[in-house]
Amino acid sequence: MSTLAVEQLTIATADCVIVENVSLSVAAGEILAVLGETGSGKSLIGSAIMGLIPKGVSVSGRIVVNGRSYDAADSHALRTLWAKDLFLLPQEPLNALAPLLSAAAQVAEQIKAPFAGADAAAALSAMQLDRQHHRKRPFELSGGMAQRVMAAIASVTRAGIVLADEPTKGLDADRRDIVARAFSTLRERGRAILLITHDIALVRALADQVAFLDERTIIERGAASTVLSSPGTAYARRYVASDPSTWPARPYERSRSAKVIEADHLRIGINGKVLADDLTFHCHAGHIAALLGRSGIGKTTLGRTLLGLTPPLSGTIRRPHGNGGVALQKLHQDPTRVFSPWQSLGQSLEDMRRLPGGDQALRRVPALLQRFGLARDLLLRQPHQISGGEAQRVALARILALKPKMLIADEPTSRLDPPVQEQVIRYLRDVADEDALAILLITHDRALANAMADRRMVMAAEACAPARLLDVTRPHPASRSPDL
Amino acid sequence: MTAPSLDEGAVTRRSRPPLAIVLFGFLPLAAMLLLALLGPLLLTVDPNRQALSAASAPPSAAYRLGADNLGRSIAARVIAGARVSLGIAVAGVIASLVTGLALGFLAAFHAGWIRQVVMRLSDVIIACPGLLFVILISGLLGGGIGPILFGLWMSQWPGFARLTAATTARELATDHVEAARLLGFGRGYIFRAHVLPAITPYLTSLGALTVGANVLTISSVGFLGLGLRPPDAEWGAMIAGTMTFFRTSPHMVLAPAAAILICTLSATLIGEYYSARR
Amino acid sequence: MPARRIAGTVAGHVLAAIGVAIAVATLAFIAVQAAPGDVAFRIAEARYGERISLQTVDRARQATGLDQPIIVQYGRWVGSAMTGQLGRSMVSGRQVATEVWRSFQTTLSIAVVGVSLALVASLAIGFAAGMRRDGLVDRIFLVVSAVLSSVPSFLLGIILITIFAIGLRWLPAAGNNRPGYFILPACTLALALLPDLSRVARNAVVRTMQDFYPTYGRIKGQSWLRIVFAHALRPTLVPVIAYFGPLVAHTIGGLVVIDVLFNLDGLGTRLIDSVLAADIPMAMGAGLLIGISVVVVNGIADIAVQVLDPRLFNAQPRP
Amino acid sequence: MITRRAVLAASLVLGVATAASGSFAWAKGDRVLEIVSPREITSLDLGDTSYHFRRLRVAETLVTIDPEGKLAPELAESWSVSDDGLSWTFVIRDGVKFHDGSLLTPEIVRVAIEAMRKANTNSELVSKLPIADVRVDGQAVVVTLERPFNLVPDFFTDGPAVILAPSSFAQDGTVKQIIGTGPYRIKIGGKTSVDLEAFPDYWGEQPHIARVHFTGATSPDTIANMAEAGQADLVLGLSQVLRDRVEGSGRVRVKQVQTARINGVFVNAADARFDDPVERRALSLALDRQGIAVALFGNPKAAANQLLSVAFPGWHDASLPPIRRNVEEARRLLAEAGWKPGSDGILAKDGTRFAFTMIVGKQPEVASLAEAIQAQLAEIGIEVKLQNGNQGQVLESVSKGTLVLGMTRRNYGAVPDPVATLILDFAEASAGSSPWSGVNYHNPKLESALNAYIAARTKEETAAARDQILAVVNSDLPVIPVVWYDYNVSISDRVNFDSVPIDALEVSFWIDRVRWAE
Repeated sequence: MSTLAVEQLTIATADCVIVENVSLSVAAGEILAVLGETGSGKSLIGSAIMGLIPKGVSVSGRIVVNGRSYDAADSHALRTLWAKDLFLLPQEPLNALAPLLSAAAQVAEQIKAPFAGADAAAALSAMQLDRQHHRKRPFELSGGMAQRVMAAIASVTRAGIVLADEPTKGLDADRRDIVARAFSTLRERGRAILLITHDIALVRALADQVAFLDERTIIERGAASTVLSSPGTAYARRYVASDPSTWPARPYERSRSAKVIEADHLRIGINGKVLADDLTFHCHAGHIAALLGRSGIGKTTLGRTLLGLTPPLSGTIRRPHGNGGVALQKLHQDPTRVFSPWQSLGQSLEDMRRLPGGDQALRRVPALLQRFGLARDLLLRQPHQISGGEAQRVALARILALKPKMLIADEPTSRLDPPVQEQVIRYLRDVADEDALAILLITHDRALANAMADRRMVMAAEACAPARLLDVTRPHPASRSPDL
Repeated sequence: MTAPSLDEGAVTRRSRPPLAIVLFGFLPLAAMLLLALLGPLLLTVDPNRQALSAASAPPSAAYRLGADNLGRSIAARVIAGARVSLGIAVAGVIASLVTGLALGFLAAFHAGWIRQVVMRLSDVIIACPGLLFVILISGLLGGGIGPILFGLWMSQWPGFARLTAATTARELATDHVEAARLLGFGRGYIFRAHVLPAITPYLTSLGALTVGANVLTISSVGFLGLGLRPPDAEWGAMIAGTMTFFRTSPHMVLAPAAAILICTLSATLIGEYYSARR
Repeated sequence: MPARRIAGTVAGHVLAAIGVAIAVATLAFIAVQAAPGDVAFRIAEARYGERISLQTVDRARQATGLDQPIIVQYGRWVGSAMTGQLGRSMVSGRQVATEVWRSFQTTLSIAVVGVSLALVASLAIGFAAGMRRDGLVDRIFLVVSAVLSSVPSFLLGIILITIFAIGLRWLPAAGNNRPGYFILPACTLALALLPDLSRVARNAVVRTMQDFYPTYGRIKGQSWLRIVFAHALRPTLVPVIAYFGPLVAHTIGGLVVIDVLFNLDGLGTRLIDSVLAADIPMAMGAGLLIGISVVVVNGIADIAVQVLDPRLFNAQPRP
Repeated sequence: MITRRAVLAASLVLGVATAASGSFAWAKGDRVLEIVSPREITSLDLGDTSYHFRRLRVAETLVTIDPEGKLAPELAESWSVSDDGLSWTFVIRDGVKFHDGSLLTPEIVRVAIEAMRKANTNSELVSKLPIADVRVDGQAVVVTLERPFNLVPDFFTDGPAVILAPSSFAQDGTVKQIIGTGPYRIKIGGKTSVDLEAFPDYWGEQPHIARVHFTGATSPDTIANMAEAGQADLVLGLSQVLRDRVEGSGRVRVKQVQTARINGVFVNAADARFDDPVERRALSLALDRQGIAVALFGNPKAAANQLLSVAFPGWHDASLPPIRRNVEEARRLLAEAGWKPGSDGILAKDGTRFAFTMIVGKQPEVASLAEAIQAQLAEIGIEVKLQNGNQGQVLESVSKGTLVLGMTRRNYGAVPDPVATLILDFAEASAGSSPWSGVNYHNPKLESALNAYIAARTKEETAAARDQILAVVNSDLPVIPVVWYDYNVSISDRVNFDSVPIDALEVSFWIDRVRWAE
């Protein structure tokens, strides 16, 4: 029987201890989920087990694989277990697959037996990957398909222990379910799975055992059913509560405030390709409108069209005026990239002086920083030296200092850990309520939209036709929820 | 599970150049440039003064690096040559850089026929062998500084224009430029605070590599006998003029060859350093 | 689908080849005309050398139709080039097509051997140095390549000649009448191309190794050899092949020097000599062939890159 | 991929294999005489490159010059002149076959001479003969002149006077291939190289070496490399600057002879700077001939003190003292002629600066010589700017009248008698427009002396005319001699050193006389 145990694992750099005295164990046919925020060192635990610790990082403790005990510092010995006992399912599988080999070939090369092709096809089909995709190469696969190919590769290796590191990073909610099914299949085949993630929904769907990692060490562990329903520690409670699907849905309320933006029969697209057509909607001051839809359908393009960054193919947009051209602003998905990487954050804010009305805006900044709980010494740092949550709040502060009328937030929290996501999204709600700001929240997370938005719209398309916009604020019994 | 995100983004973006680059890259080139600038002050001997009786003299107290086949001091000519060789090489790069920068920005900011014209013209010129270009122009116009400079400029500005256009276009598509635009910043500011710092290492790298390549090109043209007009001391022409004595009096060739090697090597190291850093 | 794409690419490159070839030939014509001085004197100098006189200049002027308007001369050339006639040299009186073709063969044999040598060596060096970035091999390579790229190619050639032709007497020092004549020129060319090409290869390998999939291949239990040859070689070759455009320009430029050093009658030398000698049909013929060669190599490289890495086909703008 | 790699591997293997077989064949000695010359065969036109094919012993003339510089019969068995000096009879050798198997007949010779008459250029001497009529008389060809002309046989030794088979010519009269009568025939011809093989039906003695390969190489370094690598058995016309280097390689010996060629400068006698012979003498005195001869040409005896070298025994005056550099005297002469130093140190007279541009070829010894002249003239206040160029550009500036001073490498021995060349340069209607001699220089004394020489009927008349010519040329200095040109032949150890004739007049390579070393 395959088992993996980690005993008193400590990982440290010269300056600080990252993980201290962590012990874990997972048995065959079982999934252990390790939950923790970015920077909590959870990925390093996986690295230590695989013997992939980078230079300058020291490890101590023991790794027990199928009853044999290894020194965690002996990466050479651990590497001999690759593909025989240990297998890794990495984050972003598209980067891990050989770029120019077909899915079937990548599975087949793991099988050292005659008729590997047939076995490979069987393994891929077992992971619910249709035959038509078997010949495709990684760049032709979606993220969810790639993760299933990886699972198929894991299923054909002899390795009984599978480490999965953030397998759903960058995936939509619906694709997350497909990946979850692939992991269930692996579990049914008797693999012991160590799932390292911050995705609370995935853990809810899959895990048998859960361990919360916070500040170097595991603070709570136990059976998933008990820990997730009644967490014992404040951290775990906060973590579990940050899952938007547990939040109450926002009640529908008819909007009475002014229309800030109006789009009329808008047709959008890029490079002559029509992505969506006949889009008619408007946003109100103080309201959050959520724009849902699967990735690639044209949500971001719609946002850019509204902002005036991409010309519409036809139709009209009436944009808010006042405050010069800055009445309409955008909150980006990757907040660390919205500041010039060659300046400190303070310098970037300071440069607002050059804008018309910039002096006034600059005077509002300290109060805004305080409102969002940001320390002033943060401004001395470069954009890449602060966390995503901090960066998103600084970006929000910079935008609000200019007193815009409307904010288009394009997946503003999808790269953030759940607790941070909750914090940022609640600030957004506050801003909408208190500053009467209209917000168009572009997201693929239906639960988030349900909990936060006053209005919900879905972009959906049939076959190859351009996408249309549907209002799903009040689900009508007659109209079925469109396919996401 | 690549490199763990311990110091993600802590790229060596602002690190100081390592000692090796300073020692073998910046210092020798700076010394050569200084030599070129101060050349006339350092010279105690006229680099064109001949003493036929001392022709081909090996290094001695009177002739530190020996004398060439016309009895001229090689040391003096190497120093005088720094002004000519490096001068042309650097002037060629500056002219190409200025032209390339201007046209590159134009192409990046105005996606339209201007961009098409600049890019297609660059494509054609880049596909042309630059050395052939310089050789032809020098040959047709009877050599001299002007034709060589013109040839270098003609064949090199497209490289700078393409690099500028490509990197600028890439920077203009970034989130931080988009954010700055939405906040209402003007083109000048975006250019200065967002684009210029991004493309500087690329241009520095290309510029340094091109200085090195130019020194070689000038020497190749000199080798073909189409270079500068005699008696101007230019390293390539010095080699070309004394190549024949390479095996009998190697000192005549080695001194200018070493000067070329030092300049090109240090320029290459600087260029490589910046290109690895970006 | 890729087949149709490639057919389209080929058609585009053929059109480009015709355009560029005519453009280069026209440029050669303009270069001849734009130079200061009387064209007839330059032709006579090339024909008669030290026996030049005013009478021979006049003879050259009449014999070559230089007394006619420039536009007529150009028009006549374009007309005959359309039917495959490149005319006769104004200097030697021989068929331009034959002469240019012979030069082209010389250039091609040296270029093919030289570039192949450089390519094989570059890939070997590139993998040796790039697999362990900043390792000992890599550092040695960077220094050696920087030094090599700082030596003028004619000096490299002279060093090779001194060792292998004069010292050891293994290979001919010049000319193309002896077997193996192309080895030293090709080696000189290879050495001249090596620094840049191997740096491209090394950087491509470094890039590939920065990707996660080679490491992941090991985690999947694959051997290094399989990872290098089955997984990583094709993506690594792409930047190397994509470098062929500048490479062919470097090659032609480098071959001019090499031709002179080894007394070979190559295409680049042919172009320069004929432009300087105002041998208009020859200059235009040589320009035509150089233009076609450049575009053909670029086209082959373009198609090879797309075949090697179909990802570049499907590069679609992100929504 | 596999095909790609296979092709690559195959080409490498092929390359190595041919290299290996090549060096093997080379070591065995395929016994091809490899000869190299710094001059390329640029075209087939007789006016252009016929001298190449004569030197290669492919084509022959009626009269030739033996290695000692004397006239010798070739396709003409003998020749005679009538007493009035107007009628020259050349008896054509019987049984001479062209390389295509056809027979040489007097009629072919007559047609060839008629064609030569029409050429009318300075580089085709026969056209300068005052020929009235050419006719066949049995096995002889008779050339009738309008006036007496002593140098008819000499003029028929000229390169373009080779007799080719009728099949050599295209319909429009241009040469399409070289079919001569010489001991060698062309196997394969190209721009830079020609393969020759012995012609079995040659009328004279069969050559000792059956196969010859000729390479023309303009780069002196390349030539030296080939000689040092043992790749060139004979380098005919090895550049002066390369002599020491090639000989230093140890496996090559060099034969040297002083030729009839002069390295010097010529001036535009109509230009204000050089219209006075005093100015030309001053320039002559400013030049350090001994220094140049030693430093640049490695031969102190090359310093020229007169126009004609020892290659012309009857014309060279061995008693003349060397011209020593005398800067003071040069300055004094120029001051006498009215030239005063300006504020920048450059001489000036009536607003004319003593400054001009000189066009320089790219041969290393010419470039160095130009730089030496430039530096030496600078010391007497003359500014010379150098510009890379060629003789065509010199001629162009001559025709435009802008030339002030040019460099010359005039060969006075194109035919054995130097007067032939002197007439072209100084007495013909077209004189004074050559890129090699005095421009706008006219001296009635010289012209009458030259005409007297060619019409002279007695030895005394000839001697008197000769002395007059020498006196004017060496004092008037239309061409200022600097160094005599040495003709060097490098001979590899594969070749019998003594069997190689050396030809001061550069008429022929005499390769049919060369033997392998034992």
